[in-house]
Amino acid sequence: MDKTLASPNAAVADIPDGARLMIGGFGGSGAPIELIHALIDRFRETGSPGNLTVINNNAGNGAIGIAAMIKAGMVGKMVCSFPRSSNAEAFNERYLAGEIELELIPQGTLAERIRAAGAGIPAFYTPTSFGTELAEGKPVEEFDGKMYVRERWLKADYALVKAETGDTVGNLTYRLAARNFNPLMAMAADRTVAQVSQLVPPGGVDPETVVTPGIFVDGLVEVSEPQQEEVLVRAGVVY
Amino acid sequence: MDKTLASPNAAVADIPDGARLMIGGFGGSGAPIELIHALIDRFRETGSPGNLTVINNNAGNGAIGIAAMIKAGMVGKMVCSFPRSSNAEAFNERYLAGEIELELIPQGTLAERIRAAGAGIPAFYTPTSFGTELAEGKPVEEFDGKMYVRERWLKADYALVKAETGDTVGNLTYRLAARNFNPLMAMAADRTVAQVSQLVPPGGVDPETVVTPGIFVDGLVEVSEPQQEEVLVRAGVVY
Amino acid sequence: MAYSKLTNAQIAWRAAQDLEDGAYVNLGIGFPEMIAKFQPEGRDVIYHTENGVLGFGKAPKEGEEDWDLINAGKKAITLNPGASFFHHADSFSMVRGGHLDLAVLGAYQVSRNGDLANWRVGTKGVPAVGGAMDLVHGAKRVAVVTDHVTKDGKPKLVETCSFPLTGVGCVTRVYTSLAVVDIVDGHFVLREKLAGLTLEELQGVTGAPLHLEGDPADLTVPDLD
Amino acid sequence: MAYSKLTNAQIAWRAAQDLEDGAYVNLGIGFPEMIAKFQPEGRDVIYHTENGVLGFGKAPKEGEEDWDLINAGKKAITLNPGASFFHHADSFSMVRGGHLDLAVLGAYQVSRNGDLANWRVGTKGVPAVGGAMDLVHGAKRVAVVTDHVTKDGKPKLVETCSFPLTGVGCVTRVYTSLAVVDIVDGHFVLREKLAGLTLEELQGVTGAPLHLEGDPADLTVPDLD
Repeated sequence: MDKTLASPNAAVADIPDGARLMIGGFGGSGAPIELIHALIDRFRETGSPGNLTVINNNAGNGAIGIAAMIKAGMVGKMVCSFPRSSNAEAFNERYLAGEIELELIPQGTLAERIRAAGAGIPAFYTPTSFGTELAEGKPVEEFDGKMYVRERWLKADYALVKAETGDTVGNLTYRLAARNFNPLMAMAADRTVAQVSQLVPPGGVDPETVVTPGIFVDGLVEVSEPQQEEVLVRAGVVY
Repeated sequence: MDKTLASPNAAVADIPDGARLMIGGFGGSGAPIELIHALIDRFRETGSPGNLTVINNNAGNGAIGIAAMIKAGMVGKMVCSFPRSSNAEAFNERYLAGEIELELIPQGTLAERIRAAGAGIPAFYTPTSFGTELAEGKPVEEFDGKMYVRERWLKADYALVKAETGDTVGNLTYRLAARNFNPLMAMAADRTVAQVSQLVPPGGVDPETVVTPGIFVDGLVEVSEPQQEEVLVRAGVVY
Repeated sequence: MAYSKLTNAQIAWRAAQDLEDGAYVNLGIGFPEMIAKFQPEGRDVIYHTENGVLGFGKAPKEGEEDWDLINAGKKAITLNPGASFFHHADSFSMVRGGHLDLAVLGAYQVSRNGDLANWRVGTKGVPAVGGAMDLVHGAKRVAVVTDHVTKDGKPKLVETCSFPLTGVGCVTRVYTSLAVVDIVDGHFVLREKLAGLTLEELQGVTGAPLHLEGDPADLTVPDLD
Repeated sequence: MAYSKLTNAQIAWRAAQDLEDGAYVNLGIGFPEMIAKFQPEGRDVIYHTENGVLGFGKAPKEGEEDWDLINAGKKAITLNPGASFFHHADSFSMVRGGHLDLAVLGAYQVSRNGDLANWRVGTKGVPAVGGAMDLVHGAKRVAVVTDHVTKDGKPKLVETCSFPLTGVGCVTRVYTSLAVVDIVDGHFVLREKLAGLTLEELQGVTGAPLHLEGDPADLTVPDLD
């Protein structure tokens, strides 16, 4: 069994119009830039995939990565906790023009809903957002004298993640705080593809230090010197 | 901040009568034998702590560890998924004599209930046990056309865990499959103490390979050549 | 016609023929574990065990066990390249979350709508459930290996389970000592039976109607001594 | 009497005096982050950030940033010995699960029963919530640092929040530019106030009654230029 894919293009080739797409990363850390750009290339060449729902903590920065997807007009909806950031013009413009939908979710609830999807837990209770407008319409319940909101799992059709080392059967490790949402999203999508900075044979990752076991990963592509979103944004790169 | 404790005896010195006590391990792998035996020593010397509720996947093997606790008469109730095993006479005898209570929980639900306690999730839905006698009396609900059972978090007053390497601020790694319930229980108890085979200064564990972050650990004691439950059982050791 | 029912090894062999290349599989402790021995050449199967190991291999030689490296049946195992360790909650996320391709379990009874009873036969003794109730949910395919009848000759494939249930409507294929039976829309559908066994004989030891979708194939298994 | 209200740095300094040795603390992005700068000597505080780091240290020098090593405010950080990384679900387990000793946040308004409004002031623009709604639940103590009044002089400590809530009954202490106020049983209890400020003056810029439990102490903060 070898899950290696030929290229970032091959990794995103079968994502259809309207797909629900989880993209790992938090701010610029852990964002799979090469996979995202391959998807933009495909859209520019073929007009597909469009009308995507993108699930990420943020809504893109600068003019690369998710921001470039939004600018290109591929994204119908963002699901995130913090779309507002210093370089989020791409999202802001489309949102204020009513051209993109937003589902706003508290960050911990977003993480837990994704984890629940991966773990086969269709719903759970959290204290987060109780009594706020983000809980409107959601069932509430009291446990041990405290009020909680019921939240549903959040699944996706595809997840694009960025990892540091991967072996060819899909075991992954991450670099520093670039871990963030990546291991959760890998669990929660029907099909997960990872870009890894270093692809090694099975046995090349110590079984005790694997963060994402290979069962959660469907395909991997090596991008040996990956671009870093924050570095690109600071350099003013436009994709 | 240094969470080092002087000895296994010191680590278990303040566990009171009637405490709910999580003990890590699965079968003989990952069982904190020295902490358990220190607790038995205390009970033999002082008559306390008694009437404990012990949460573990199993109900002890042979005549050491949890089995020896049961034999000593310290345990009022076991919460586990698989009390029946080849060397579980200590539990069997007391259970069949009506001298010990049993709460039987499917293994995945046991793990998830413990994780939920650590994660501040008071209740969640699982497909596991739906339509069986283990779901009797529990709320059920349909999501997306499938039936689920609602389960509550499972908390404890104390957790005793066994880890491989720990630093003095409580970061832990585990050895092979001895990980099992240990990281979950460390999250779910008011007070968690760990026995570690190797105690190192802060920085001695690679931040990327930490399995249990120190926030979940209140005290550590080094037991440099720990006993292994299965090895003791096979050697017929009686504690 | 004459027939001799399959041994457990032969049932396991037959189940092993359906292992798919690249599949993630959990084999229940005891009899189902035997299936791994008959994994067909050229197929790569990754085995999961509840206590937090993916990609484990054969048992070590006696005397070479490391008792921190065990499976859910508390037997010593070894690791294949590409193995990983994880805690129990992550392990059951794999189970419940639909990540396993196949789980194979033993059974006391399977009903025609796929209910499974395999954890308890009565109210005596110490009950124990382990991971069985979790394993029947989430795996893309849940199969059972079992003798076709109980030791005293009663059907194990039944209209309704009389023993306490492990799960409701969860089993999709049963490999028995006489036949291979699928569960489709609340019915037993006979796929294969021993060549020497008539349909009537098989129905006679089966507790609910066997449906046919075309002729059943011969259940052919090598001698395994 | 004359008084000059505290600067943000002075409010942060005062809040920092309550950091306990060995505490696990999350400082909200922006103003609350400043508290770490004033951590008293001899106290060991372990800082948590939502994006999966425990035990981070000061900002790196300019030019030495590694942009994979950031905090929730997307600022570059460094690691202290004993740091660890974990994913977002584990990170918010620490938050919601009651493992943090203290979370300090900014505020638009705090009501006398401890409701906090700090994520949105109206319906214009792009809303963003981040981890604020999670942080107000679970930490053993939730404190706020804020100016005592808005830019146009309106009270931020109020009877009832008029802005959208972040959490209900969650704040237990407020450090303002004029006072230190606890929230006890649905009331503001004044603990400290600037020496030059009368109780009447303070009440005049506070939107709900200030209760006393004994005389309030002087709020004394060094010059911090």
